[in-house]
Amino acid sequence: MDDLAFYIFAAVSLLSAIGIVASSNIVRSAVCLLGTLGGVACLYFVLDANLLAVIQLIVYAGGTLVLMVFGIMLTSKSPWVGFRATRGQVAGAVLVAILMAVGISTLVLTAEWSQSANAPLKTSPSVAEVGEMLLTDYLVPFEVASVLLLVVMIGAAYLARTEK
Amino acid sequence: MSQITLPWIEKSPETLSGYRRKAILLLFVLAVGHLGIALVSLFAFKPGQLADWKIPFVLALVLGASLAGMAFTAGAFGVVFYRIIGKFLRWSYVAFALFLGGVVGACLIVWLHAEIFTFIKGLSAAEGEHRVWLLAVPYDHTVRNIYAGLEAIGVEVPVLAYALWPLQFEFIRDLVALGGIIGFISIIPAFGIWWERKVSARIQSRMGPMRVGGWHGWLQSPADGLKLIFKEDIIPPEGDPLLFRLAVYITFVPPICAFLALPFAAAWVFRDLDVALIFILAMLGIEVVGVILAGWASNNKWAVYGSMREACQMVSYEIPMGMSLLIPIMMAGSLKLTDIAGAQAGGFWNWFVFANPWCFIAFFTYYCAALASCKRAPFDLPESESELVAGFLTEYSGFRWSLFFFGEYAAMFIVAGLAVILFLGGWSSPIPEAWINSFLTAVGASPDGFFGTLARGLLAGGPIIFVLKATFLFYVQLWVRWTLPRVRIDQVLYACVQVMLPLVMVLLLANTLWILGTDHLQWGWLNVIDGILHWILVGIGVIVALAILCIALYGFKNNKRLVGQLAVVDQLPGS
Amino acid sequence: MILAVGLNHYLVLSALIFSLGVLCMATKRNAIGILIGVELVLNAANINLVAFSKYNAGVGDGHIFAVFVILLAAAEAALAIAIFMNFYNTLRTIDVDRGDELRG
Amino acid sequence: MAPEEIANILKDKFGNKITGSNFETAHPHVLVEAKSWLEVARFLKEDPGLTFNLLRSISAVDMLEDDELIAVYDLCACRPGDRETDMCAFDEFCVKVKVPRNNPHIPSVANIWSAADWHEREAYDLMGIVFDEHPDSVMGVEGRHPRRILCPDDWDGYPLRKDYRFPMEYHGIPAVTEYEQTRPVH
Amino acid sequence: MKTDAVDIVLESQPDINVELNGSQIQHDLPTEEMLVNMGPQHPATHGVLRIVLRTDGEMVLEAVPHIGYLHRCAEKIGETVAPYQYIPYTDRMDYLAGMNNNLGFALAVEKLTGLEQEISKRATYIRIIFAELNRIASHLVAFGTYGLDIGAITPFLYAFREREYILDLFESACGARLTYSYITIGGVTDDLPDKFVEICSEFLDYFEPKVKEYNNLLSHNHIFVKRTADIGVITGEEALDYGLTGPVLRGSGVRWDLRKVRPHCSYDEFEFDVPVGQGLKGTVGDCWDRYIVRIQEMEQSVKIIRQALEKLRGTEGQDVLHKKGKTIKLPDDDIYFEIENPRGQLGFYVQGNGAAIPARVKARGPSFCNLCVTDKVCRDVLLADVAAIIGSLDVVMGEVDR
Repeated sequence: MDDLAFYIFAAVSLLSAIGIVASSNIVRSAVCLLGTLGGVACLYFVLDANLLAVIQLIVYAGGTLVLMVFGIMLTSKSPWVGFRATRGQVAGAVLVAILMAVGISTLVLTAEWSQSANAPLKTSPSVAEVGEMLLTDYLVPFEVASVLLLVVMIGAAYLARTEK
Repeated sequence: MSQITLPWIEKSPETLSGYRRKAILLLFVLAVGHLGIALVSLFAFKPGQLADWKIPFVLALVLGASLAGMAFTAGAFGVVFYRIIGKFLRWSYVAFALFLGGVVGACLIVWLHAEIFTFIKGLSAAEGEHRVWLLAVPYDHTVRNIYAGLEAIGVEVPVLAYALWPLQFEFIRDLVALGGIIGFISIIPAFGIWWERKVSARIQSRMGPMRVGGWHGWLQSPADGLKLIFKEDIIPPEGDPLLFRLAVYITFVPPICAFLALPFAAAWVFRDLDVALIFILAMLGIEVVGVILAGWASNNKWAVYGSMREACQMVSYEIPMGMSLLIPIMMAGSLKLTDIAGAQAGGFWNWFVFANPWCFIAFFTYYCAALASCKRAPFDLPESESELVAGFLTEYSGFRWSLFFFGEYAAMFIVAGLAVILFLGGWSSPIPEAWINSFLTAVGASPDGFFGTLARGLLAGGPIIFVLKATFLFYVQLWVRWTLPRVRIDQVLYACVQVMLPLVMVLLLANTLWILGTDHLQWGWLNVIDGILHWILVGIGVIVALAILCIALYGFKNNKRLVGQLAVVDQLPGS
Repeated sequence: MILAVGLNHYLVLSALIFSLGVLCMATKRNAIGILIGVELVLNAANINLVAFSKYNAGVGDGHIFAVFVILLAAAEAALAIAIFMNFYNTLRTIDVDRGDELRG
Repeated sequence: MAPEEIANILKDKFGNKITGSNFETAHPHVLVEAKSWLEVARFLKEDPGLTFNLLRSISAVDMLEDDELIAVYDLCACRPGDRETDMCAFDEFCVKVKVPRNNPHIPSVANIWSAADWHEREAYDLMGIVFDEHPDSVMGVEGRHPRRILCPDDWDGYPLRKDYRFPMEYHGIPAVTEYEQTRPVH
Repeated sequence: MKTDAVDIVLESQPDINVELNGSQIQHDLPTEEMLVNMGPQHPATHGVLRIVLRTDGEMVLEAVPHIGYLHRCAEKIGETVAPYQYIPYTDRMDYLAGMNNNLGFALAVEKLTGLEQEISKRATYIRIIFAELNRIASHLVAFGTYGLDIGAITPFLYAFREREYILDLFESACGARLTYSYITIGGVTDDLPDKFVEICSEFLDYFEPKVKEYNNLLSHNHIFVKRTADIGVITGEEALDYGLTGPVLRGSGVRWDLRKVRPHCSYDEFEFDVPVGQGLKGTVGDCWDRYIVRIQEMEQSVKIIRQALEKLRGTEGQDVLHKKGKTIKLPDDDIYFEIENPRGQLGFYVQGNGAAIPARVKARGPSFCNLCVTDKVCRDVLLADVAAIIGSLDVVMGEVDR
């Protein structure tokens, strides 16, 4: 079942990602991003990373995506305004992307990973364990991240403030 | 006279009764034929005779024939006794029971399946037969194996083994559970809308729907749904038709997904996730994307206004809502909803709402924030009729429009259910189970006998108690909606950012310190205060419950009061 | 069975999404389109982290890293959109190719 | 205050700008010549003895026989009394302004009584009296005039005039029924 | 004549399509101003009022009302029919206060023709009873729909429950529930039905406590007060300047009621108060004041009707319809006469030329005059406040457009 789930959600993520790139309308790109984020969240469920999956959903899909759609609406006069890159740029970018995909895939498939790559470990960290790690081993990064969020909040408010 | 000629109106009664006789005959013949086939095949296929790939066909033959036979029989009886059945359906309480029977039926199917599933899982696996069949699904039991298990308990019906064979797969179990959930979700809006109309009618001293279905218009919602399906489907061509269609599903599907993690009772949950609470919150949060898209794709300024309001409101109210929920999480020490509800079992004084003052306030902040995030009145700004025509729903019509309401009512039930699980003891009954047991013993019934089990199942906790509690909170949402005016958008945001958010932060901090003092540091004086406050809060809860009961009884006894005593008006020519 | 999913499947998927993200960044001239591309790349990285955590390490480190990545992505999006607002405020467009003008 | 007294005050102040008066009727009024109406109006509003602060109505009348249009200004004085006990004091007065039918121009009093804004627009719309310097004016073929209010902005003619003929169609929409088309117009 | 309404509105705002590179205008956020058509089909505009809003987000910068969607040439029709034939047309102006409209036109014509002195006392009292009942009915609709505008649906049903009884009373007297034509030139069309006085006083006993119910449900509701207090403030001077009358003027604190200051129809025989806005919840002249004045006026109307029913007792047998009502000829004279309608001062200008048919009829609708203040009040308010303000002016479009 897990294998089937992987294929379904991987297909959803990939197709939506292609949709993002192919769509010229930025709102549709954002909707496709919702598909990718949802697909990746489901993949996290498949990988037994439940906490991460729901965080992905609540932060990315519920927060960041709404923010982006807001940004789109505030910065475009009409949904149909699109800035197209030139044909040459697109061709170059596609070439680079294909090379990159092939290159990384080859690298990944030929690499020797330390353990048997096809035998998943039965023990996945539970929510409690992740939480405990956050407050013990990773306490400093956790606090730094919270400070960073505060700074971002102030900075964003500063940047979008009234100019006088 | 109408120019349209309807053949069945033109015909004489004799012809009609002739038709009826023919129909009855035909239906009976078909019924007998199909039931015969089913009966023959019930014992015809011995286990081991057939290859695995033929099992679905056998099932189709047997189940299809018997189902068709039963349907034809019912049809024939329907035609014979149509007058009596019509009268029967008009008979009030039976009709209502039939309607509510949907809930009970869904419960029964899920329960029955759970029993069967345990039975199959309990059988010993077939000797060395792990086969890979279709999508790499290994299975443990062959039909022969299941038949052996059936024979062991004295059921010698070969076809039953065929019928049980598919039930051993996890995904079939999931499908059945999903069917139960979807059935329940379809009942919520149908029942909820009808009930809302009755509640609003009661509040406004009128009757509400009274025609469709006989008793108090109980069929009104299905009738409306049918009408909506047949309505013209209008899609604004100047907007974005693709996103216009997609937005409905982005709004409608997440609240339904949230039901996957919502436990109705200890074992009555589709997936008992360890992060169920955040999952449900995330699902409620995704809904907003659909609403924004609906407004955007409609190419209507009112719709854009509605969706922008929705975005502002939901994104800001998610924060106090989530933070209020952190307080019971902290009390229970788990994100798993079954754990949280389990921690409150054994009498209503154990419910988290009465645990300490902070939880008590958090319950109300949660409920207010939940009202806002469900966009229910007084926070129904996204679709506020008098300002924004219909907000983001302006351009929607027909079935698409009704799907938004499916989503909304599902979300209403979800937030009510969450409140019940986190604050009001989930599915546990207000009375401790031990009291029920001793009561049963006192009246001479064995707690483990049939009636004892029934009584315990009904009273001591379970999905029915849960649904009842959630329905009460659902009712409060309706009550508030039909009583209060609507607030303004700046007041909504002010209430969130300036009032609710600081309040909830203080509650969170206070609760943390409180738990630290009582549970971890074990300060004696704080424990004493805690105990006193706990019982004061329990007292307040009892008083509130009694007050609501008294008001309800008073209203029920004086249900003519609002209409007034102006009897003479009936004598006027206009009446 | 050849379809049985292992670590490599996740890694290849991640590589594909990563490349699509880069492609998105390269072809979109709308600043928010570029932000979407960045999100894709970060998601690809997260898939890797979680997959390795499941198939190789077996401890929660990968999860923790992924949590931090999501957190930073959210922060980055908030800040980026604030910058785009300012950009739009001055230039009345969010076409990034117009951002090379050294004007207020 | 009786209408005669008010008329006398006005005559003392403005002399022959007050062209006539009639008090033997159900509707006592004075006649004011069109081009001095603005200053008379300002006096009526601002004089401490009169304070006609409430413009109740502007009725435009078409006198086809006399070949003139009349604008009837009905004024009312609401002098705040003692708030707690007493009513406001009541006083009413009427001024008529006559203008020739072919070139009806009256100075707008919308700056004196804001209420005149819509009344003047209505009088223009239905009767065709042009109120000069109206705050909500638009440019027409024959100069600036108040914006129409009840009829569409591109309506032709002034429906309440006695010689108005109803149009047969409006933007392709048949405006009268077949029966009315064959019937003689009043 | 290119004078399209929308173009004129567009004239006054910057061209949104112009490239604004390096423009000096710096907003909080770079938002675009938007033109929104509120109406003619909009739930909050009480009919076919169209308001073009220039908005910046939720903020309304300018609100220009456009009327005329319900124009039915009522004044032109007045020049083609005899006065008693015109009575049914007045019903259709302010269709929520048909009795008062009938009364206004009938009084104007009677005053013009000198018939005024010959109306019997009984007819006068019946007129007052029906005008005041109609005032209650009209204020009930105003109260109910104002609740709807603010988002409270239940008060609407409460109001209509009571209004139904009043309409039953009307129906018993004249057979119609909306367009009565009951008060006519020379009196009223028919005497009261049997037991009317008893039924009417029973209704008053029933209705009086209901006002308290309305106050509990809506008037003092915290959300309602927050939505209406300090919103759409009109000072007394402004109100007079814009020619506002009725509850709108009284809501601004001006104690001005034609029934008191220049009593028509022997209103001077009755004892009642004139409620004015006192700024209990906010500033004098805000939406809440205008609203509460209507509620208090209903109580006063009840008082008047009780007295009128009392006075009616000695007048049995008097003729309620003067014979000359249908045959009068209008003298070569004109008149402008106003009465106090539920919505304000309803004036009729009638000019006769010696024939049976008037030369000119003009109606001065209170809604028409009250609506013209919209443009001034709806500036720099929120979108939701526009609905609150329009609702508090309580306009009936049938009368605005005539």
